[in-house]
Amino acid sequence: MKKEKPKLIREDGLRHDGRRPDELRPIRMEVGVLSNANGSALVEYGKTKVIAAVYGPRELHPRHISLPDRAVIRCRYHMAPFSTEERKNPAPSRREIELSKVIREALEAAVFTELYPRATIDVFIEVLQADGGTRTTGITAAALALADAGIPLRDLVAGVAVGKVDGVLVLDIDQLEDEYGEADMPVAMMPSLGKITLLQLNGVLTPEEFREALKLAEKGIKEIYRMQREALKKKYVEIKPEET
Amino acid sequence: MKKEKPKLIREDGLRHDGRRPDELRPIRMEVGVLSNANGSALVEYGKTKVIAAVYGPRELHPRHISLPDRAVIRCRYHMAPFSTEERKNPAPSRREIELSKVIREALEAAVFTELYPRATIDVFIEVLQADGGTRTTGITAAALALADAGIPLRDLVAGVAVGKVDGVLVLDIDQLEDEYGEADMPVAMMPSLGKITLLQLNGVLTPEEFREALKLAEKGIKEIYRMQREALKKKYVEIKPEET
Amino acid sequence: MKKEKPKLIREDGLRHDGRRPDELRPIRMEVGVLSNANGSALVEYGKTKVIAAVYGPRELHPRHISLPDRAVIRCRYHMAPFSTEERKNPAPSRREIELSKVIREALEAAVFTELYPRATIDVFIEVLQADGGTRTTGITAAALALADAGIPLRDLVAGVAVGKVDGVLVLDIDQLEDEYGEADMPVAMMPSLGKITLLQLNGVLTPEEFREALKLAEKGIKEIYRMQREALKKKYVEIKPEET
Amino acid sequence: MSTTPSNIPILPKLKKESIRTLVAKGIRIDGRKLNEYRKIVIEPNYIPKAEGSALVRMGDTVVLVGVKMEVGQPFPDTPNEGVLMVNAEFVPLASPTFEPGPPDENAIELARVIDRSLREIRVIDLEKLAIIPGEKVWMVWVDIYVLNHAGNLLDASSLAAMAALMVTKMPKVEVSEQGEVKVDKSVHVGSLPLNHRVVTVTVGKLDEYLLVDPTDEEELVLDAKLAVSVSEDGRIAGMQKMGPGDFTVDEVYKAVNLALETGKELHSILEEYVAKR
Amino acid sequence: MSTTPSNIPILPKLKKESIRTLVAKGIRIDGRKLNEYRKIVIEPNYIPKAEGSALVRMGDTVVLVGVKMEVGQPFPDTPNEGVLMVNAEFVPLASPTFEPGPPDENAIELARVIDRSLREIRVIDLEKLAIIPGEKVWMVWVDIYVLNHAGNLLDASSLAAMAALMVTKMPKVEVSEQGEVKVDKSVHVGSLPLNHRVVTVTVGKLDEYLLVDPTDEEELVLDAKLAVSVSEDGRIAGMQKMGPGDFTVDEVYKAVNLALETGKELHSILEEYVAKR
Amino acid sequence: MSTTPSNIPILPKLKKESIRTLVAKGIRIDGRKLNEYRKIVIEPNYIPKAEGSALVRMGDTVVLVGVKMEVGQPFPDTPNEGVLMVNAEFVPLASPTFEPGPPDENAIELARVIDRSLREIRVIDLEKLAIIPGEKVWMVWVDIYVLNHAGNLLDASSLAAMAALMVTKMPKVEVSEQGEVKVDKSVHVGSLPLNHRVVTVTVGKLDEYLLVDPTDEEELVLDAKLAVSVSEDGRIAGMQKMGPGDFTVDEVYKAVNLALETGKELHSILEEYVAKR
Repeated sequence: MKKEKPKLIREDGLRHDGRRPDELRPIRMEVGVLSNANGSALVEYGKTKVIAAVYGPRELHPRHISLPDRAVIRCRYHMAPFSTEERKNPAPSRREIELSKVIREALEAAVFTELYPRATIDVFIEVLQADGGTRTTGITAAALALADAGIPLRDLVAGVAVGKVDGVLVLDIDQLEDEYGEADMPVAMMPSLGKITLLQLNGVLTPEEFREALKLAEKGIKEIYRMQREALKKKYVEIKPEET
Repeated sequence: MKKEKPKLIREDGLRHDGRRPDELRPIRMEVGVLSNANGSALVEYGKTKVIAAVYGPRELHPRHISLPDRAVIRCRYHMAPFSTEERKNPAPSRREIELSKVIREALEAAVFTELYPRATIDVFIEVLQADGGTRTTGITAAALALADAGIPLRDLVAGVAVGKVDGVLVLDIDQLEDEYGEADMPVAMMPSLGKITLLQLNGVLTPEEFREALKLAEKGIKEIYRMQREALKKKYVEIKPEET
Repeated sequence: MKKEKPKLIREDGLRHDGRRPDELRPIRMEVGVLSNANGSALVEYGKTKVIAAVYGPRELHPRHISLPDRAVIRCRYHMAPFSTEERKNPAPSRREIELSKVIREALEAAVFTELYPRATIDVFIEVLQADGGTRTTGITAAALALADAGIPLRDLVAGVAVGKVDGVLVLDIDQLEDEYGEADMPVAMMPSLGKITLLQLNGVLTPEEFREALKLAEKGIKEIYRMQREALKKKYVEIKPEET
Repeated sequence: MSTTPSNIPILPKLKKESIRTLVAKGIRIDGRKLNEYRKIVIEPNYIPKAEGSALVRMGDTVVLVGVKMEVGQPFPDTPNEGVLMVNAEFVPLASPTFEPGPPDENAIELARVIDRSLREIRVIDLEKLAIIPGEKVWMVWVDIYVLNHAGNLLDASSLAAMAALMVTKMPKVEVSEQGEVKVDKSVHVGSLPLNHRVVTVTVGKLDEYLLVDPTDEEELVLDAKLAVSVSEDGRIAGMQKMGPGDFTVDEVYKAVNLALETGKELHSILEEYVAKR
Repeated sequence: MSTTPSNIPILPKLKKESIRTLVAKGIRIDGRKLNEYRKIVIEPNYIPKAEGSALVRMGDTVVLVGVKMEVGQPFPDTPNEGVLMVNAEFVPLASPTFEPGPPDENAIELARVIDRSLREIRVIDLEKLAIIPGEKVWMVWVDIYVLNHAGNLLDASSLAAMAALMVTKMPKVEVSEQGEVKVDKSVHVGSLPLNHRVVTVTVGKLDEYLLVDPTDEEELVLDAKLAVSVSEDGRIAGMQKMGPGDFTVDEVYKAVNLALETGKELHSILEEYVAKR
Repeated sequence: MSTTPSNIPILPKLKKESIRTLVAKGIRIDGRKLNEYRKIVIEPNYIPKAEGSALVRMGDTVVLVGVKMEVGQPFPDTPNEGVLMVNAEFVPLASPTFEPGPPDENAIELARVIDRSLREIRVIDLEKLAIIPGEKVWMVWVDIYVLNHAGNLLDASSLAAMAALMVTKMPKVEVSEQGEVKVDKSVHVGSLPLNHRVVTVTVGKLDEYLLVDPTDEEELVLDAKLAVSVSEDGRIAGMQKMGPGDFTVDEVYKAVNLALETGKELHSILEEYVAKR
């Protein structure tokens, strides 16, 4: 049965969990969490918890799917069966197949793939606990894992979802806001280059609202980017984006 | 629930749609309807509407399934999900797998495969609307597509189904006659060579009925063959069968 | 509905089918029963009926799964759809996948795989009628098929399941004893070498019971081994184990 | 997608030629006449735990068929009839050319040809297999299991299926007042009701010659095959042309006559089989 | 697992350069302007046996959409609403790069983007599609069938889906006193109830230029694409960035404006299409 | 079909030899004794949204287990009991040797060995998990997720499964008068009822030596392994011989004794773990 829609914006203008509309959830990042992968990171946006690992550059079999002038990126976004309210069948859903594609494309823009012809760089994203924004949390984690693997990047990639709930544009929506809101717009950028590598809109916005939402996303992404750099600094020296 | 069996042969000896027992449905053919395929054709037998495309001869991967002395034919008979009364799951059914095989064998006899060692000739048949006789309509369309692709043929292949309904042998049965009739016998031939390349019987016939049914099929196939040649002439010069 | 548990050990100490606790079912073996396979055998333990065939050593495709220094063993344990009480879906179940693995490992210890680098030895086990002990019957049959194929073995492999029913340890349990018993312990050995190549326990035993159960299994395996050698002698000369 | 087979074994050219030369003289490499089957042996009830079963040996070809009776739901358009399901497995044990995995196009074609030959003439009296009309009926699972492929799988499978159905017993079934169906497979209440018997005769064409019951080696040389299902009363209960070659109209007539004639012999074998039991 | 495509056709370097050079001058290799669609033809009711259908030709791209109405169960969280299902098949007949098999990531993405653009703005009035609330509702199956892939599949598919829905008829349905649902597809009782119309405009980025309706050749040169779904009242009903490249924020604004502008033209075409019928 | 693995990493011969030489002296390349586990850390409730969960680190091996409680139907032969389902995913993130796709034979074997060790001794009191007897029961989904494979996955997974079950909470459930079941996962009504605790100790054999808790490198050198599940009261709750080698009867006895002995230590760790909470 459809549960009744909860109030998403309170009388005082704050959100159901007490955040301001333009406020991120508490974010936690940790780089280099797995010993087997060449690079890895664990990222949490509130209760959303995602781990990413990168293997490669490594040889690709069968060879005929390799590229003569650059590496291919292989990317899998996958949800653990216990990550969702109801147990998720571990076989890849249509949603996971689509998200694996858009995440791959969001990361591909940042990787200097031409440095590794005929190789593959494999990005595995596992959603351990889902509470909204799993794809953007995954992109943020995957970018850290790529950097941790020592793969040269034009810039990091950071993502966040903006939503429209009870008519208000809000940053970094959680699952409740996604479920009962009017729009969900995940965005990923190479922040210091000012380039958008992922943009989806699930819902309806006026052109004006869209522009405002994109600005809100940019703001959130810049904050997340700062945290990414700190998380890497904790393990390494600071990453230097291509053109800043 | 089983619907009541309708009267298939009317008092006046004509069929439920007014045809004589030995009368084909209105048939429409168009060659070269798709720009990507090397050859293509759209064929309608009454409300049955089938499109066929041929790609090749082209290289075959993986190589170990190629043949050193001739081309392989790959053939797929497939029904669009909206082609049937109830939506059809687009995954290939056991019926479609069987029909792909018998259609491949029906066409293979006509193609000079020895001209293209190690290559593949791919035949794709899509049933867009099904109203009985889809496999024979598909063969007729596929033969046109092969000719349109410029692949040398011993002869065209044309097909039609003969049925037994209310005890009467009838030509080119439609879905209603198939569903409520006593027998369905699809036949395909290389008409000017007088050779049968597909023959199936789904139902029960006495030996005498069988002989009569085969004659009826031959008659229908010759008419369809004439239309095939006209359809090709419309686009090209007339096709010249090997031994006529 | 769960049927009521039948009495498995009668007042007189015998089992539901009249056997003593340490008594095997009637066992029948026949070697060389199929003309296509390089080796084959049919083995029955009571109503359990299993046929095994060996193909190879033969070439392995694709090559990249072959091994440079020895043969790979490929093994499939499979149940016929009519072998079980309720019809079994012929697609491999998780149980069949696990059993294929443990049976492969049970046989692999006995084969001189280093004699056939880059080759494969394929073992196919089909359960035709299942009444308990199918995996061990299958191993006994597969070992005969390997010998029949002329593949050098360190020793034959023979298997049997020991169970605990109504608190009593019993040899060669059948399906009823498996279903209602407290433990099922399949064991396979290279009997003259005294080596265990398969050991599973499904159920609960005290350490003492376990030791007793293993002794019972050894006893049964030796009897079965004797029958294996007779069955082979019937077709060939006696097999000579490596170190006896 | 159906693809011209490329994994078929290569028969030495010399052997091909000798098959061809002999056939032109009316004989076969194994000494048989063109219209002669290999030795046929039928073992009934090979799988006692199944409701019905039969093992057929046709020369070196071995096919086992098991019949399982299960309670299930009727098809919506035949609410008062039982359901027939025919499935064939070409397990890799039976031939070096068979691969593990779901049935391929050859196994599917074989199962569907047999299914149609049983279904269309109503070999099984499905109307007697309703338990609770519209809700619960008997499902008759006919599982064809090829154990050794030495040619002519279709005829051997068809014969094994018919032989298995002829010895199939009906399990006891009770319907409680609440409409619960309880099956007791250890008790039998008569035989599966049959209306007809059908056998399949596959006629091979080699050059201008026709022959029956080809071995696996002969099958590699044949131009095409025509399978004809023949009922005990001499009607044609199904047909299927197989293989990439062709038949003239006249050849088809001859092939059908040969099948009708030879079908009588297979029916005699079934008659003996049932009489012996 | 999503993998960088490696089977994409290779466009000669010279052709790539000429596409690029021309675009910098504001024109295309086929003579179109950057903001110009190829010729669009919509054939309604191409599949009369379906409840709705339309064939769209956009240049050489051909997409057929069929709509089937079936009775099914509602989703648990919307017990009183019909169900919309969107599926796309990229059948191998349509392009040498399409393989037989279940929908790949491109077909799934296309179907899901169209699904969301129809679902979120509630193009179909699903609340009117309950038959027995909580138990039986209409399922609207939108099946997208690509027949020839010459670029811009998403816009052509989206247009064909919308055009098919606009001519979809409701089959007659009766509920008996026992609650049995009986459908008669030969009788229609009005049209599928629609709230909105949505079209999708995909804007391609090549260097610093933006263009609409790319051909398949142009798609091989584009850096990235942004698909924008536009409702008849000028709102954005969905977006999807596609391809491995990127957009600056400013480029995104421009692309959205271009899409909103061009979307009006597509809505006019739909208006004409519906007026003609 | 099970195939001798061919994608296993190649360990340098020298390293193999040094593992072997050291073991003969009673020590390991990482300095441990033969009967010594690596450092074990258990983090309870790692996934707060699951009903139960635990992350186990055993050296560099990391396994996460989540337990989900869902309402489902009982098995027909145990109408009054809950249902236990154990599944293992070896996701490619965890090891360069893991491939995406459905569980392979190793993941299936691991899940089934753990399933049996939990099921046979009745670790979970399934009889207390009926909601409406015969109709609705609790399904306990134990999902094993390997995050880093550095050897001895079975023992780490078994420990994580047990630890997750020990902290699993029962969601609130209400049955309405019409028999509708309503679950509220935000409210907990006590813990999952457990009868026993089970741990698994895998003993590796290398030449004539036995050792516990092998690393991934050691696993490449072992002849065979014997996994023994040990209950808190010292009984054997399941066994599985793994790997292509063999054991003498005497070696099996020794291995079982080693497992029973070492199992006590793992039980102590579980005891500490539960006491700390």
